[in-house]
Amino acid sequence: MFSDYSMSELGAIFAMQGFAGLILFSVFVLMALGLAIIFGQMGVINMAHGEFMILGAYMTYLVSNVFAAYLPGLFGMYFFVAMILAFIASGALGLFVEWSLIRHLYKRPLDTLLATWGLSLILQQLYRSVFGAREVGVSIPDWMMGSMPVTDMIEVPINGIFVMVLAVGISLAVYVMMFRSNWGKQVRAINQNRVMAGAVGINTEWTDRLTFGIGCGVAGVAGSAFTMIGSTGPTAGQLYIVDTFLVVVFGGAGSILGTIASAFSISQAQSIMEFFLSGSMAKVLTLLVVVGILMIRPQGLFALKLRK
Amino acid sequence: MSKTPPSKGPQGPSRRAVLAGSAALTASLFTPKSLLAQDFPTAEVNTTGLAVTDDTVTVGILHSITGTMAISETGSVQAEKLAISQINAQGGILGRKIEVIQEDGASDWPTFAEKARKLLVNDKVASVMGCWTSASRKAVLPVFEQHNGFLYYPTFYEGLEESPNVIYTGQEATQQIIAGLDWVKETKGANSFYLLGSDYIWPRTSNKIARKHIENFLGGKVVGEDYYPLGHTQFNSVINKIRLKKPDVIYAIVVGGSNVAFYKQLKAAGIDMTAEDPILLTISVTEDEILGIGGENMEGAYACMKYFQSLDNENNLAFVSAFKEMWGDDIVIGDVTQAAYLGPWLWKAAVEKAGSFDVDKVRAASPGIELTTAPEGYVKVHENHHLWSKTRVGLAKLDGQYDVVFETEELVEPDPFPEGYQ
Amino acid sequence: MGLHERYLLKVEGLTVSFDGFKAVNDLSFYVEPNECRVIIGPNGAGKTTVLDLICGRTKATDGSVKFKNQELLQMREDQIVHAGVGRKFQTPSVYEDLSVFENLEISYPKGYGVFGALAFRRDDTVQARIEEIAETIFLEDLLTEKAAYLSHGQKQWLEIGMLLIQDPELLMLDEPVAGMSVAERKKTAELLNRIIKDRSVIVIEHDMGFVEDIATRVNVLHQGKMLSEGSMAHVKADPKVIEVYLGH
Amino acid sequence: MTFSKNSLFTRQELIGFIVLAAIIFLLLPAVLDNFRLNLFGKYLTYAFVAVGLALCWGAGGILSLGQGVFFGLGGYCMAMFLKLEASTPENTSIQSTPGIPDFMDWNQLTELPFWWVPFHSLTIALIAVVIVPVTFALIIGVAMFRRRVGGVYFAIITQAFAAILTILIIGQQGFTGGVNGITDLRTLKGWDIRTDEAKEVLYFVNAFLLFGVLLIAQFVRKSKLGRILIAMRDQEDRVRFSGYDVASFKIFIFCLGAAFAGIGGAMFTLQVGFMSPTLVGIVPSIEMVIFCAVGGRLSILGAVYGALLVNWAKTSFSESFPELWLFGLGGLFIAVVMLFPNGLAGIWTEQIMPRITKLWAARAGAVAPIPATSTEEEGAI
Repeated sequence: MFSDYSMSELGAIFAMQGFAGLILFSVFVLMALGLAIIFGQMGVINMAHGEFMILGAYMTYLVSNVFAAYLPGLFGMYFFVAMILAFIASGALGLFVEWSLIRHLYKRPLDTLLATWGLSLILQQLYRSVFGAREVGVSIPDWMMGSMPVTDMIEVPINGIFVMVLAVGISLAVYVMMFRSNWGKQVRAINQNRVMAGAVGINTEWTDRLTFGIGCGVAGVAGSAFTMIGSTGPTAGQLYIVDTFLVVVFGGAGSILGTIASAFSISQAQSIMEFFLSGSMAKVLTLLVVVGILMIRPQGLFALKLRK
Repeated sequence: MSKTPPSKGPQGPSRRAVLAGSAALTASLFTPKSLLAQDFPTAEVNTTGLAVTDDTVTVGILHSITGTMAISETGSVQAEKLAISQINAQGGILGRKIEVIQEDGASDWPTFAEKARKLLVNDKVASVMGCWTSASRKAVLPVFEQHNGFLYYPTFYEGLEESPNVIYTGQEATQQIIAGLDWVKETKGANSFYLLGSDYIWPRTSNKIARKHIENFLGGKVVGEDYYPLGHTQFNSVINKIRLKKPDVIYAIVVGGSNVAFYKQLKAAGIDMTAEDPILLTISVTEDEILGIGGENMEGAYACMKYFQSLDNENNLAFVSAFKEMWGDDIVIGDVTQAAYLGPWLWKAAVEKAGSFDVDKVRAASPGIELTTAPEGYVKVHENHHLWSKTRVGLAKLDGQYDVVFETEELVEPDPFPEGYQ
Repeated sequence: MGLHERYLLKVEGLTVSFDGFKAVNDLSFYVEPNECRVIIGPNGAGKTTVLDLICGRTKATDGSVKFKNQELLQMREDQIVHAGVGRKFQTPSVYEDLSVFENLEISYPKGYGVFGALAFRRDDTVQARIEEIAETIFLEDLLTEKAAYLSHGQKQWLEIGMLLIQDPELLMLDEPVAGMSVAERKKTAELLNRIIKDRSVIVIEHDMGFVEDIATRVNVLHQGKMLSEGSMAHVKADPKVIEVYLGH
Repeated sequence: MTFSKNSLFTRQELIGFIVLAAIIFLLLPAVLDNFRLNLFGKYLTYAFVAVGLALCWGAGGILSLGQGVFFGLGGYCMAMFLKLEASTPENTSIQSTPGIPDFMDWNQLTELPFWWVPFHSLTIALIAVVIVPVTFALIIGVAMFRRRVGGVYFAIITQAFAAILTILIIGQQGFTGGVNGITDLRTLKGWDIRTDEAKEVLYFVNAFLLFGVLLIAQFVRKSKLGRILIAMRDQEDRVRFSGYDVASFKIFIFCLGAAFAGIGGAMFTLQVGFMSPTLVGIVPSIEMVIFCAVGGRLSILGAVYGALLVNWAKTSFSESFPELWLFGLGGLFIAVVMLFPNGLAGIWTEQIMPRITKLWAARAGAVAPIPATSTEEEGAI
């Protein structure tokens, strides 16, 4: 497989594939961070995660239309407004869902899976009724759609860089929130001992709701970013769900760092394999390797060994 | 084949209001034939117990309204309803108004089979306009053959099929592929091709035909061939490969949501299709898909199919304006939508030629049916139940429409089992 | 290594570490047949972990646990049970959705394999044995009751009964009287005194009066290490123990 | 409840079985036309999966989101045999290589892959319908349960398997028929499975098999193994320290569920006439869980009613309101979880049975009551 290429080409391949892998890595991180918060910290299996992402994408679509109609001069900047609104919309929906559904199901994690699956069906149909069955085209500001040549072989897409910067930014934000803020302390306290956390005066109910909301909000931002590289349609969210869960589980639920490490290893593996194999086989092999490793090491890459 | 005669005579179709505003349609182009129902007694035109009464005839529409395929199939449903309402406005078929029973295949092949059975067995519809994916057609095919139903199938597809119970109103693979490849070779001097597709039967079969044609007839070479799972959204790897192999043409048969991801990422990676280096030639992106992809991401690509909304002829102008009047000004019309529109008209012509709704007689009458009023221009039904049609190449513009840059001089003969391409 | 036939259980150099924290550190002790060994020590001393290590619930990092000269550390939990080691948990763990009868029946030492369980029949022997045990644990009138409806003490008894029915040679009890009312506690003491007679027992307990009642020997654990070992009187007099319990 | 009996049924359960048998064997064939009967036949094939899930999930607490894999494997085994029978050299004479399935020919295969060859034999195919899913389940089960992967993790990993198998089947279309599946199946040992009579016969075969499966499930549930499963769900450690190898019980029940699903898949192929990867993926796998949940996850009879009810609702709802049925289905998921966690079986035992008993008790003094009326209500569920 290597013999087809010269040494300098191979160098370029690895550079470019490494970069493609980094973009994929950022995509995985964005997808998985929200879920890592919700699933990892709260143990809630949110099967509607993809739909929360798509809500963010639709918000971006709406904002882009509003800007195109009323503020064409500022169109280049609309994306930032869109991301904030996407966070707010998905987050608000998350708060509502937590209040109406999830809080009744904390003791039955497998049931949250079913309930949120039902929710995802409803959201899909809702998007279809509101926005139509067809995909909507989100126009991206021109400055985001170009690329920067590095050498004559290697070009770097700007939206890829944007996604990467965003992934790093959100990871940092999540990190700061989880490990530096009062809320993060409360979340971790509840994760470790719910009863005790309640006893020492943490408002567990509100912290749960906020956590779920923030997780969904992050999903919304991810969805907003994905309008640059993917499609926005009622059922597009389903495409992400398996990958997302695998990334989180592979990283070791409960560990934000693990999620990032797992996103990194899966994306690099997939991207290298994609170059030498057909895309389908690369995907199958990646999934098989992940599942295989999970069978050998079910707790994932990063999990604390605890006294039972 | 069982043709169970109905026990209680023809059943009244459930009357569902699907046709609205048909009177307002501009049907002037389609010269109404003044056929009166009393000239065609029900007992004579319907000997097999179909849902035909003295003043109505029922047909089925079977597409996905829900699920992942709803995106694609919506346009077909709209086109079929438009055609039916126009036919009714002209007085229907053999003096009978068409009534429609619509069923949802829900993007699920067993459901398609189930609904097809319902339409044929319970509703006794005289014909069915429907299906979009090959998988759904394959699923309903045994049902149609068993119950002797008659299906008008609108999608361009891989060929390799020729059922007595189906009229294929879209192009089969060779019709769509060969003319486009010849064109890109002749006018652009293209020699090397990178074949790319979603991983399922249509892209794979189409690329197989393309490869044979490129290697055996054009003397060109295929420098890469790649498939990604349906719904895949990350194409940076294949874009890197393309950049490395430097083909003259990227031949892309990506479908669905993957399409959007592919073209956006292609553009973002700095491959400017308007520069034609490389040229992008696709057979899977109609105007419908561009809506989702965005005209700015598609500009400069070439598509090869039989119909584009921008076709400049009287039939098409009337069709487009009627379509917009019925379904709204924002709507776009793609190749499959137009092909779906042909279904009811072809059926009407065949029924009138046969003077009967009986499936066997309609089938016998079908080959040789000509339609001069088709938006794509003149079409004719071949012995093998596919259509003779012209193939065109369109250049995608910023506004999401195609400029037709090439059109075959003659109708291309359909060849679902092409010799030398197997 | 010489054969010490006089010991039923030999724990030597037992160590477990959780991410560097040694919950049990180089622990050794020996239990004789028909002995009642009590482990005491402050919270976090590693008492429960010792039991977990012996019964295979936690995998040891180092050391050896020999029961009748079989190395337990290599064995699966169920194999350890079959070897004759029974374990009662600190919080009562009974099957709440099943009746008292069914709870005991599941512990009946027959039909352990998948197909054995499928073929298992309730015959008269089984029934008689279950009724006998039920009487021992004061639950003979509640056999058809769902375990969920039992009181806390009754659940503890039921779990003890589930162990008794297997007739283990070594029984390990984790705080058997914790959380009981005074009356229940009394009954339990009586029950335990009866059942420890013909087997070896390791008990974790805080109630010193109770310990004095039943203990042959006492181990005092502190921070995963053996602080003191001997008769109750001996450990009570040990200055290190006094330091840990009463110091500061 | 008595504890001295080893009997397979309590009186109530026996009545439940008889009522279900009456519905499936008598009522449905009597009131439905051939088309609808065939539809219910298809629903009943999902009931196989749901019964397996009632054991795995309801009793054992193991939620698999990959039952579609086993359903699909069973279905594909059957479809491979039927496809080979349909692909005689005479039927396929227009192909470049006659005698192999059409999709292989389209993909330039020139001979039958070796692993297709055994499927010329009906006996081997029928054995494979059970053995292939069970082997697969065994591998997954041993790998996961021996390492004590359970609960949510198990669910997600089985879901990943569903995704992997779907991509594989679609990608390897030369061997599997790809996204179209294996279609155009015609005869079983020369017997045309497409005729109305055949469909009717297949319905009854299906129903008999389902009752066979129900009896096995009932036997398992009533055995000590059934009680161990429930015990495991509540207190896994206690079971382990009562001397049981917990993993082997989980593996067994998971394999049994896979076997049931495989049989269901094979019957699906026979009745519907094709098998395709859409039945293998994540969506159908989760839907199968909802059949079980609607029925009441503990109840094996409930699972059958759940499969019938949800599918019937899906069909009729999508006939009447095609654009709204996802709202209905989604709402059903949520309602079952939030309001009726024990599903139909729960409604029956908690709401309806007590009333009937009360009614019965009230009347017992006066007239000798006939409880037959109660059975009809269950049919109406």
